[in-house]
Amino acid sequence: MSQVAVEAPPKGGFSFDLCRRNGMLSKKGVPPPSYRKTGTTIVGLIFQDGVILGADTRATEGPIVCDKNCEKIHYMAPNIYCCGAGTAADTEAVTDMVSSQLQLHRYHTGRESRVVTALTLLKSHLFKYQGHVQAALVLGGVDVNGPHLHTIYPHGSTDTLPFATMGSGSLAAMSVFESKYREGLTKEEGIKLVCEAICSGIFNDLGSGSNVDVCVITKGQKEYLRNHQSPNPRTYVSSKGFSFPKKTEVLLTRITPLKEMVEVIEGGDTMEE
Amino acid sequence: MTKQQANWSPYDNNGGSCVAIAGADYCVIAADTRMSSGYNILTREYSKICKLADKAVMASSGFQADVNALQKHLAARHLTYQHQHNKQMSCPAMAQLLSNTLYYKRFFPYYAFNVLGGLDSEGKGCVFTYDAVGSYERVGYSSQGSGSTLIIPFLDNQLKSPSPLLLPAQDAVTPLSESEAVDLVKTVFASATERDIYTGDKLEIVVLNAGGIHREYMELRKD
Amino acid sequence: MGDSQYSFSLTTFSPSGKLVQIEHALTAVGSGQTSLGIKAANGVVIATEKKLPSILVDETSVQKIQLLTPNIGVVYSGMGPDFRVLVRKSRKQAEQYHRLYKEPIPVTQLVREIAAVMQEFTQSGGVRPFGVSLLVAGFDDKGPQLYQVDPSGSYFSWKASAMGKNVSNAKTFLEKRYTDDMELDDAVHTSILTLKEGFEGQISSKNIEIGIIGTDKKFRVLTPAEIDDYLAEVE
Amino acid sequence: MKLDTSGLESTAPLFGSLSSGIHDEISAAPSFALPNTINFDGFQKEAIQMVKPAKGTTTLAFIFKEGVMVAADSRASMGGYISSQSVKKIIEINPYMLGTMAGGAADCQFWHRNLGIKCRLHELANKRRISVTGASKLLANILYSYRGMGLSVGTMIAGWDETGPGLYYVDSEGGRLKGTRFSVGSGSPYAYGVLDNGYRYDMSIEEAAELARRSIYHATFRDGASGGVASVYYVGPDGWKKLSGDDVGELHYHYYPVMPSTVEQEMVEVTGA
Amino acid sequence: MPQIFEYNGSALIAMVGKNCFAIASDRRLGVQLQTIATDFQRIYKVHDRLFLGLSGLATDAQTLYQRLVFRHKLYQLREERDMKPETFASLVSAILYEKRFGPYFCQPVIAGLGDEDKPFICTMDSIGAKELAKDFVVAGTASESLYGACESMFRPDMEPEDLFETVSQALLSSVDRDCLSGWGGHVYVVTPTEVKERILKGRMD
Amino acid sequence: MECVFGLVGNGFAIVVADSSAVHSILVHKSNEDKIMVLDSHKLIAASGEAGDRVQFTEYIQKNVALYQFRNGIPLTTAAAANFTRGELATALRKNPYSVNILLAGYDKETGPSLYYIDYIATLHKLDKGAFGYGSYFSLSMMDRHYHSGMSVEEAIDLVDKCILEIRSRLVVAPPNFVIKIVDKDGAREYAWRESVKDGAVSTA
Repeated sequence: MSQVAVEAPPKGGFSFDLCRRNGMLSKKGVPPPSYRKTGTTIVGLIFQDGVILGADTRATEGPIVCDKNCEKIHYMAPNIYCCGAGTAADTEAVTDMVSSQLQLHRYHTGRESRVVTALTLLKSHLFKYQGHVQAALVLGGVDVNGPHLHTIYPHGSTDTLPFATMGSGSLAAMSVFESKYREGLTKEEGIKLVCEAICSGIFNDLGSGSNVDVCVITKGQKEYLRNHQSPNPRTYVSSKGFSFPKKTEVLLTRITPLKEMVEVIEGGDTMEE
Repeated sequence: MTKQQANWSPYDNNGGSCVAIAGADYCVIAADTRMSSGYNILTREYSKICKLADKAVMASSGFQADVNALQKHLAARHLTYQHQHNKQMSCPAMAQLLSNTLYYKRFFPYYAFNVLGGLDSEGKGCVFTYDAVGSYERVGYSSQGSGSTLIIPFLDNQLKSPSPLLLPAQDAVTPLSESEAVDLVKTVFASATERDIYTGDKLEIVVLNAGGIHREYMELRKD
Repeated sequence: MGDSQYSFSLTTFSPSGKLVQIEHALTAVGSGQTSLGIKAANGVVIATEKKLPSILVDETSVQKIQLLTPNIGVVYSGMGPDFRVLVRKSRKQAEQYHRLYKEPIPVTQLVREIAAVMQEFTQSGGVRPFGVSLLVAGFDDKGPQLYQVDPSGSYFSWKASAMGKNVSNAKTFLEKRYTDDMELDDAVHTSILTLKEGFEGQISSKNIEIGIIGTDKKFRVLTPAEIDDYLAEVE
Repeated sequence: MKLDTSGLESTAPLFGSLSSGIHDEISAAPSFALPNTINFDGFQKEAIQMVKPAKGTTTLAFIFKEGVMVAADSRASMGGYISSQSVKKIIEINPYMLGTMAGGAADCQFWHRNLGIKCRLHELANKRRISVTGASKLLANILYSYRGMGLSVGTMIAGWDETGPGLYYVDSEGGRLKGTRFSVGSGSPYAYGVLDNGYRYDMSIEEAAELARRSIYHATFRDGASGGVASVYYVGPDGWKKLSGDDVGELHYHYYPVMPSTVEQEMVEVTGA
Repeated sequence: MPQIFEYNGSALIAMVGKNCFAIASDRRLGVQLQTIATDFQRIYKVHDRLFLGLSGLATDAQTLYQRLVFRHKLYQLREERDMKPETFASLVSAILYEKRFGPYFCQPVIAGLGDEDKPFICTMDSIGAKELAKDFVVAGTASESLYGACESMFRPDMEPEDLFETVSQALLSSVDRDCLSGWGGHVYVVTPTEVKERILKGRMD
Repeated sequence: MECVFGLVGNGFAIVVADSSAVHSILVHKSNEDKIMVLDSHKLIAASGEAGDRVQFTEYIQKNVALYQFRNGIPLTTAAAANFTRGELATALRKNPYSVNILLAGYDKETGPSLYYIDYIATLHKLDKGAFGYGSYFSLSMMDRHYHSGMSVEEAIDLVDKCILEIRSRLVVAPPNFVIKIVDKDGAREYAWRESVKDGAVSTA
């Protein structure tokens, strides 16, 4: 009956209290569960005035597509975005956490965040967990020192590159970059090349699919082109539609009318001194 | 040497889904044409459907090398049959042969999941569905392969007929017309392609009826 | 000063039922520079005077109005260093809320959190209360909001309020001028006029600060040029 | 490598040893292609796990005053997935003999088919029907010769011969039991519960059929791997006859009728367990 | 023993209609293949317009539900309002991710009506990776079948009764192909004016 | 092999447990009472590892008693079940108990009830439930013969049928069973079903 004390909202960080039990269960022969992955093709390149990031939008769980249109380009700061591949929850959580830290840092310093700051925060977190936080990232942004593009591996190692790919479709995408990338691309050329690389991942890698998301970051502005291309619409919808041969049989029905929402009267939040 | 052997696997899964629906006077057999291995697409134009006899068509998913061997074996057996009997094998006979062929590899199975569709001696559509070691059953419709778990519930919903085991027996003919059946097949494949990564590229539909065999294609998602 | 013998520990009540350390903290606020806030129909304005100890101080390096979240700003009267501690804590709190719920923290919640921190410092051992009062201005789903938080940890929602050195005059002025249907621009004018009351010396964009938030839900501190424009309008 | 099992044949081959090709399969013992591997057991296990043959069952049979009653469900499952809801688990070996199917579907089907051939050959050779004892022994011998190779069969041979009703249980370990009451499969303990309690030797055919059906129904209710149609066969002096085939989905509501209830206006507070 | 998610068996589905949503589950509580009960509650009401379904290991579902209700009540008391579905989803995600290295073996499905009666549905994996969908979400041991069935049956902008029929058909035809779930169905259809809860007649084998 | 089962009748609930204390191939004792009287109107039948079983049920018993001392009112059956589940779930994260529990009780307001709590702390209210290998036989038996509103005689008859089935079908079936009942008059032992008297087993 002392649970209430335990139930206080968390202070943050991971909780390991189920590990022991789960260990016991797995000793009984239950394999640990698989998590939702972003099979993924993610890319980034530097063009003449900034950085372009791109991603597909498929999330898989084993052979099943569980999300056809997910967002893999995460916001880090107004001038920095980050593509994530790997375990979906990890990429989501790690970028979220760092973007929060960057926000606080911006409040304190009153300056635009730098890409290297984000990079360092990300890699130190990932390194601390020795690859157990499974996030492979492509980080891009433009700051006072110009455009930057980095890749971060799950164990915390990083690269600084003019063009980069990550995820299961990285080879397919890289082949496009290797053959067509050159320095000083214009914005239009850059977007086109990124789309081509992502599409190559989408079509040639089964872990990647659906649509193309693009994010263009230039000095002082950014353009997030969600579903910039949708090359994979559903191919067939029956013109006739269909009916259900057998109607569902219901055993019990309960109806609860919803009362009109009562407005909460203001004033309860002040207090007497 | 021994150690290496223990790690070596003789099988791969090339994915893909097959569907067959039997009607009063037709049979529809369909499969996608993607062949993949892991996350790679090996080819987008691989037919999983094989004509075994005039009135028997087999669609197979699983390990295509095994499937290929199986098809060749069946073709050889069918040729012998033709020489001996001077006629084409009927679909139920082919079904029995397929079952035995699969079972003879009981200890080193063909990694192949087959559906056999065709017309029986009365010209009615028939579908036989198999597991990898030769257990088989005559059914009104069936699906095999990577997307089968996605396809079957909808087919159940649309086509569910009284079980053939019921007594007193109830009429169990699929009520759909040929075009409706083809339409249904297209719908289920479009749906399966949305969610199963191993199914896609192109749908190959083979329709068997009194007039013979007729093939058509439909594009599927390519991602 | 009969109570002073009971001020050795701030957690001890004086016989008259007061916590004298808190009273002292309020005194510190009362002697601080004047700040005020007005809630208009379509936004909130907070303003403060920024008197620097010497003309040699670079006035651009001092900013008394701070953002807590993009849609909440705060200003203080009293001790600057204490204010920074609170700002840091509340920004962190706001960011934590955001990470948990993925929605901006409502003004009331943030104010409650700040007040909770301030209250804790009136009851814990080995610490002293904060020597600041805060005016928190925000705009969320419930519309424009203005709160004042005192060193005791108590907080009120205000239509318009003032604190610091000139508090009574300013409040009287605001009471006279305030109307419910005031627009944001009028509120800025009123706030400048209120500051002008009893302002020592010439009011200019260099010695006052104004922060506003309108229906765009973006809090911002006015630039000296904008303040100059407003000052010109008021003249 | 081929496995020669002809030594175990109890009926002499009718065709000469010269015959080859298709005729082999009818008369001679089937021969199986074996993998060329040193670790046969390990390989076999892995291979079978990959192809996941169908299994999961409730079957039962019992002898009573009037003959033998045989009943089975009709579900085949692969892991959690139901691969078929209409498997014919009672195999008609000849007009006087039935076999049931539990374990690997292919193993049962194939060897029952094979047994059918052998019984017919026996009949042709000896001008009289094979006894249930003899048939079950034939099957047991075959299965015994394959012991340790991973066959999975749990079958009951029920029939009527010159000695009256006969019932044998045969499994892939080579076991063969004569008895009056058996149940085999994952749902068998449940079926036994109902069966043992309701069983009397002097039941009428109707009572026996109802008992068999009810036992199968209760097993399908509790056992996830059993379900579909409850088929009941009766073997009497004149051979077997299918008495009933009921969809247990409907049977449940037949035994426990539920009326669709009227709409309640106010919902009772839903309490979480 | 197969995957831990399959220990108790479950099937969950949420689908969006026109200004309404439906959330449905099966009713079986099993221990692997043995059926323990056929009146198990997998969908919980968070508040009038927000429902939570928990698939996976039943004990974790119960623990998680208790924690979530606790957190939601705390929020209600603190902020004097009901949680928006989006907010609730973020909360669930945060609570799940907290146990990244020792997860609850639970896959939640969240469905609710948000501002302006806009339906919201969401599912996540056991460590809180959110999946926001516009059409339908599924979870549980029958999830593959449910994906297939929903993908074929879903139509945009269904009216409540249509939605009910579609969800029920998808649920029943999918659990009929799953050993570990089924034994009836439980469907809630929520419109801005009422909650309609129905118990479905299903196969009991 | 352990067998615990129970059911709810008209105004009462019955739980039955085998009474063999087993270790490896040994039967230490065949009159071990595995059903604890939790308080005046509650029974807790447990199966699982011997140490865990005794420790955990006693822990619950004492805490339920403590609650009553502190607050002056007894816990309802539902509350006791939820408390047990909570404790089991919490313990699961540190030092798991390996016990399966059937909790039966009678409340003035709600009548008799039976709760199922397994070793990983899944809680569910049931009409009839069972644990252990005996569950395979007793569950279907109870499904077949159970109906709502059973009288005590009918219920005991059903229990006897289950015991008979377990004895005849289960390998190393426990010889003896204890039957306890809870109704408006309280929780108490109802009967023993013994095929081996412990005294008769001479310890030589």
